[in-house]
Amino acid sequence: MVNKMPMDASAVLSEIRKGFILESIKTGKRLDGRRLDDYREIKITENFVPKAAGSAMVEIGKTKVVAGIKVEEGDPFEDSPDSGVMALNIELLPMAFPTFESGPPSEQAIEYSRVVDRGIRESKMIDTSKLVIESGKRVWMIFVDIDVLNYDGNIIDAATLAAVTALKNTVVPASKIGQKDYALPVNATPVSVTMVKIGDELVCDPDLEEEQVSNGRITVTISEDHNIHAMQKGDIGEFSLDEIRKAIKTSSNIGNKLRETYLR
Amino acid sequence: MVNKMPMDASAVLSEIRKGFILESIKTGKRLDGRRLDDYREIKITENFVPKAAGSAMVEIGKTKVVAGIKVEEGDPFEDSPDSGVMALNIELLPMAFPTFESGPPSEQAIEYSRVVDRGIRESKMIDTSKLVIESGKRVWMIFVDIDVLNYDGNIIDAATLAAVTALKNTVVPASKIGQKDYALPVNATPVSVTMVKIGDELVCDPDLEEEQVSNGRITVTISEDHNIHAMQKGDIGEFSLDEIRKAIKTSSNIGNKLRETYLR
Amino acid sequence: MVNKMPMDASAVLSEIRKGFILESIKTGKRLDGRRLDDYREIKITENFVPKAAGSAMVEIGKTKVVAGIKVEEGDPFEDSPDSGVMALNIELLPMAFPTFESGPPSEQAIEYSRVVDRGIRESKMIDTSKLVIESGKRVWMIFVDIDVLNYDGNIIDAATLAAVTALKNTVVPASKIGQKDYALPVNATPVSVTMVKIGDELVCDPDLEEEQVSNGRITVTISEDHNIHAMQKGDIGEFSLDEIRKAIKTSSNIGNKLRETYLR
Amino acid sequence: MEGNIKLIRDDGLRLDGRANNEMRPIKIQTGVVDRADGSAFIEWGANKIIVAVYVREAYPKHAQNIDRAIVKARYNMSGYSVEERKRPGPDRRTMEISKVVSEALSSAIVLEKLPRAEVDVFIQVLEADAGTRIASLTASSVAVADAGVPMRDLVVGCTAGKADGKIVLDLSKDEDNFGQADIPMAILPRTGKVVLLQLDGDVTEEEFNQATSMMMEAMPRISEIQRNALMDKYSLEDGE
Amino acid sequence: MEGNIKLIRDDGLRLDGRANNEMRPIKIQTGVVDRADGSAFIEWGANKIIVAVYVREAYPKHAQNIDRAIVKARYNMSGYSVEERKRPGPDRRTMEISKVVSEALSSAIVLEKLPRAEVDVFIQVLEADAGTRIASLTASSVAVADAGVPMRDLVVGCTAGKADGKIVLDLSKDEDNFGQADIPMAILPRTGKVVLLQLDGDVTEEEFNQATSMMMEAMPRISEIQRNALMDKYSLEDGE
Amino acid sequence: MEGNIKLIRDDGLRLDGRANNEMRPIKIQTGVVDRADGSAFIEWGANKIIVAVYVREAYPKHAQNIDRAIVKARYNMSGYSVEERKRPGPDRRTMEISKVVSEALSSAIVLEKLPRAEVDVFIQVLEADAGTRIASLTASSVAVADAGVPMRDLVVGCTAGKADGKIVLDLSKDEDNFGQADIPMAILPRTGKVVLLQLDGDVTEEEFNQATSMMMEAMPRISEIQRNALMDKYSLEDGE
Repeated sequence: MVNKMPMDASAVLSEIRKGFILESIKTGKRLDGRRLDDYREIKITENFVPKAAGSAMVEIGKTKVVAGIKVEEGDPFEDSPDSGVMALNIELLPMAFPTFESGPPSEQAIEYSRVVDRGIRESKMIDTSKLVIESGKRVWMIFVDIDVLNYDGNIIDAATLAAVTALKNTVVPASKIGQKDYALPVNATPVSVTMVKIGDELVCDPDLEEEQVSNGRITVTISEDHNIHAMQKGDIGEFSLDEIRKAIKTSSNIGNKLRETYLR
Repeated sequence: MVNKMPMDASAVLSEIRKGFILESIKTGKRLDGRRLDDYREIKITENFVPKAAGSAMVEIGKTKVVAGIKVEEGDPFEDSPDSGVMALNIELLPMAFPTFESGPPSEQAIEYSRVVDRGIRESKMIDTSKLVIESGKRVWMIFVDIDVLNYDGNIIDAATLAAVTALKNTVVPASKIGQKDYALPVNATPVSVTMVKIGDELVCDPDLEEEQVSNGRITVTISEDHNIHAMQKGDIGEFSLDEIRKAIKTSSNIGNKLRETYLR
Repeated sequence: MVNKMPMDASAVLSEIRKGFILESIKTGKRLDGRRLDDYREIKITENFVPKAAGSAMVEIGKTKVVAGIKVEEGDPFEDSPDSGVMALNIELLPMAFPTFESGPPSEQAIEYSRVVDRGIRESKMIDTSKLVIESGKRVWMIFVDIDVLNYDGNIIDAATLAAVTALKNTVVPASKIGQKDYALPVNATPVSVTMVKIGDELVCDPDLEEEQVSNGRITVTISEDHNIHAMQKGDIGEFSLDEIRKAIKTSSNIGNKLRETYLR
Repeated sequence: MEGNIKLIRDDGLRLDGRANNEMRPIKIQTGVVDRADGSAFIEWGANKIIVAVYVREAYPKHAQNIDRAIVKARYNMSGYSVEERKRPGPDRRTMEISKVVSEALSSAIVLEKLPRAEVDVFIQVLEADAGTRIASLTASSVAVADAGVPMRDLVVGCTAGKADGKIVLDLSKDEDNFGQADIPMAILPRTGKVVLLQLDGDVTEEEFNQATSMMMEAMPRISEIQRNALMDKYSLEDGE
Repeated sequence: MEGNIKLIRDDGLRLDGRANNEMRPIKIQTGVVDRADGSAFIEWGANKIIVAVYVREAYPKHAQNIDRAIVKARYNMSGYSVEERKRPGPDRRTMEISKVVSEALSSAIVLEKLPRAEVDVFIQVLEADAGTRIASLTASSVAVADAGVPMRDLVVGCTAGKADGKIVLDLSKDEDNFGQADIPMAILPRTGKVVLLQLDGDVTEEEFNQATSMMMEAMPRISEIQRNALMDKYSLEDGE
Repeated sequence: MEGNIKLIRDDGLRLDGRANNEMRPIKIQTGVVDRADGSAFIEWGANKIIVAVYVREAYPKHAQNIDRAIVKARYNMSGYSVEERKRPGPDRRTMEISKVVSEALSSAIVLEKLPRAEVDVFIQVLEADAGTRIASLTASSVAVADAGVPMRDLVVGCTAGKADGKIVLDLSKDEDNFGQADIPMAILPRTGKVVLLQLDGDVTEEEFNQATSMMMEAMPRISEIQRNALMDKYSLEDGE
């Protein structure tokens, strides 16, 4: 048992398995039977952590994340005295994958966090103007912590879904300062759609094996206003402009479906 | 000289030496002639660092520690506005043992610190209510720093003795804020007694070699009210409930003697 | 290409090259034709970073550093309520030399920073009494950041020249607090002269190869008042008192010339 | 450990309605982290803790023990798991817990059967509500078994403490914050030997004995929940 | 990305007088860090960035890729490079930039030609004035070529964005701070393939297409500056 | 280094009653850290410093010098050693001191006699009262000799400085804080060669020469205390 390494640790897939994946995708089907733009089964458990101000567990296939929200009093930034503050952080917990390590966040964790953060921030999902306690002095700070418990690909979409769900059920604990608790004011519902390029195809919601054989990843985050609020090309690989335009269209379509199904 | 490793570095005792220790203890005697509940010679030098607010050097056999106290102004914790603050820290200095390293404290250093801290804190030795400068705003903070200079076993008891002695001779420098200096108000005199299990016996005040052959450590801290304020089972090993009860009785007896001899 | 190591990485000079350097210096000439107290060509670009409060790029031979100044509001130290604050930091950027590493500053970087800092601080170059915004509450803080971009010996002198030049063109942004911007008040122009001992000779402005064959380094910083404000013997090696006295005289002479040529 | 808050109601029950020797409800589930060699999820009162176990060759080589396994538990809290947001990363409290949990598990695992190995036990506290170290250890022991690591016994733990001057089992958050003592303990149930024991507060010898007896009585009930969790999995696997 | 500041003048030009599709001036110079295997200095508007490249065997051994090179770019800002003094060391923003720049360069370098190697790309931002990541990448690509590292193509980048509701090329600092979107992009000019792309803000699909077209038109001009920088060096070397 | 406090009394003596060229009392004792290969405890005025030396094979291998020893001194201050509580761990000042002390010791140790070795010199300042770096170095040199490490000579140091405009030997805390210059120096007494020298403040060339002469006169007295400390130990050992 000791020498047993998980099949996919250190991103080593056998050449044979790689071949299977590539061949299958050429035919428009994936090894698990999905079409190229199908998501795996998505399971959302709202209020998974009742003591948090808001929370959700999200599973996309075997990928499993928990988002929890804390709302605390704090100082506003000097250049935005009339605006609450959001800070978002993804932890790639060492339990989730053999090569994830304890300690300060890796470049990968930081990139994922910042992509998820941008989608939420730029869609103006949170109405930060309604989080001011005293102008220039005291505001509500929204801490969004997302823990990855099991890693089987596509963390960005799972984390975005979890964060957005958790924010939508978040309560601002204003009773602590002698006011009434109120639901976090939310203006938009951003959804990220992540695709990877395998051979010449764009494949939605990649699992870990698909990530390992892919050449480039692209995430597009769109809100119900149909506008693009975040994009990120990640990993080594390249896309044509046409592929990027196609990714935007896919994101728009799939994102809408995800929003209607999971985020009403 | 270069290749010379101290005999007991990396916890490697020869099997022969181990056998000697075990055989001897079966007969109720230890290699240095002590009985099972004897302490080594204890030497206490009070006010070893005159510039500190309080201090003591304590030697138990060859184990040598210095505790020094600093008393500084600071903010109270939000949930205890009428209470001063104590922070206690043990440094296992790299000079004290070949495998002790510079840098952030090891798990071992932190465990030792927290056990010593609990004994002092839970016995309510320091009357923190008398360390308030301005309620909710400004209190005295008691920093207890304990440096281990030479390691030959039983750091917890040496550190507790040193900290308690130093606190008993500590002066709060209230003249800095226009009041009169006063002796740190002290309500109790906790004493920790640490035992290890060797074979089927409980052995008090283990030296390093004894720690190395032992299976489990237990510390019991009792104050003059005869109540237990801290206990800690440490290291790999197991105790029966009977052994634990015996450890409490031993701690009560030995602790009383130590208090009367060294802490009046 | 992969295995190509820069000739002088990890301080390894061939014995033959070492011999050349030593032989040459015995004759009073250096491999590049300089006499023992000659500096390499010095090039100073003032205001290299226009957005900084002050800046300079300094090249001594192939050694290249940039100093930039930021002036920000901050709190005075408790024991000097009527004095602005200066903080100086040298970064040995990993781009400058194969063995320089990212991360917290090395002992070498810290020693260099502190020697440059002392020369500027002790010559009372900056009139910190004129940097007070509100006594005891608010002062100007002068951050001097010096980046080493390419390392070919004698960083201390290049950094001192860059910092002094940058400070002399620094503007305090007092308009930010409703007052008038003003030139940083400067009272002195310290110059550091660094020598190394090669064989029995003191050699000014060593390049990297000369540093590698030397036995000891000495820096003397003198201001236009002819007084010594900082000295530092560095690296493994030893100097006689006579050599030190000679180093002071050389520093006085050469330093004067440097000041007149480059720092008027 | 302050004592001026009423923790026992006039009817003799505790604030949450429990009797002195009554546990909170406990649920354990295995196989919750697909990627790991073994895993368990425990809900103990409002505590929610997930544990994943990886068994691998210790690295680097000089950190290996040539004749037995090393056990490294790492207790970690999610930012949202406690009242005030917890910053990521270990602190002094979590490092002490990691140490005592590692040592307790080491006493249960047959270390000699896994020379050169490292058994990594990752503990993530998603929601904390008093007693997390004991709940973590209880779940870890199930996760280690779920990983197929040879064990002499399943470590099981609980806490007792003193609230309003009375000894009570399985402290609630309020009892932990405002009571007079907290005593976490863990045993190997086959022999009754104690592998984890801590105490802080103020108790007499008699109170200590009362507390340990109360815990000893509760242990078999928790053991059963552990065993059921492991059996559920295998019966499910058989049934699939 | 706030939008209540006027960024387009009444005459339709931008605050700094540029037309919508007008770049700031760009200068690139190679051979500026004597010690390095390759280097470049770029001035792009008021941005001043220096890049040095070292090619070496990856260390330690187990970090090597036996069949190709690893590319590690490290984007670092000088304390004095920005409005408010930057503390030394990486932060989350600089770490993300380091990652996307490393990945973009990796797509351009013929990694298989340098098995076991590490290509270290040290980027130092001496003065920052919007668009530093793209300017860094554009200069890095020249510095890597200057080091003699085999490349399929010279990566070239620029940004477009939305200011006062209009799509504009090569955002200024004000447009970056007060505009509605920022889109940095980098391509391999021979194939037009995109190797870096980020977006944050608020744009429609049409606006995105307009922005990318504008950038695609600008790329050849920047590529030429890159090629001239490399040629200047070699013609100088020949002429010496 | 501010100068508006009176440091020389009307009778020409210093605030603590010493003459200009008078040292504070010094005591050195060896064999104070049982576990170490060598050790020394120095009391110099109110300074209390303990030094322990370990000699071992340098680790990891690639950090070894195949033809000589590496000397690593680490100067560390206890939390309670100074007026305001010192946080644990190195800072910029202590790192500089560690470096210059390491270099001074390296000049005294016959490095070639210990190829591949590392001489670790752990310096712990328990009480600080001006002149700790020199007191540390003076004690370190005794501790290294106590460890049996071959030395060309025992490094010895002291400080001089300028207080109230006068050159004085062995600065007190007040003279260090409020004087005009501080000059720590260390030599190898057999040759008189300088192995540590620092200066900060404001002195003329003449004042510098006066200070060094004063220190050179004091050195033999300190050397004797060092030698006596080493002899005490050996005579005691013989006498046992």
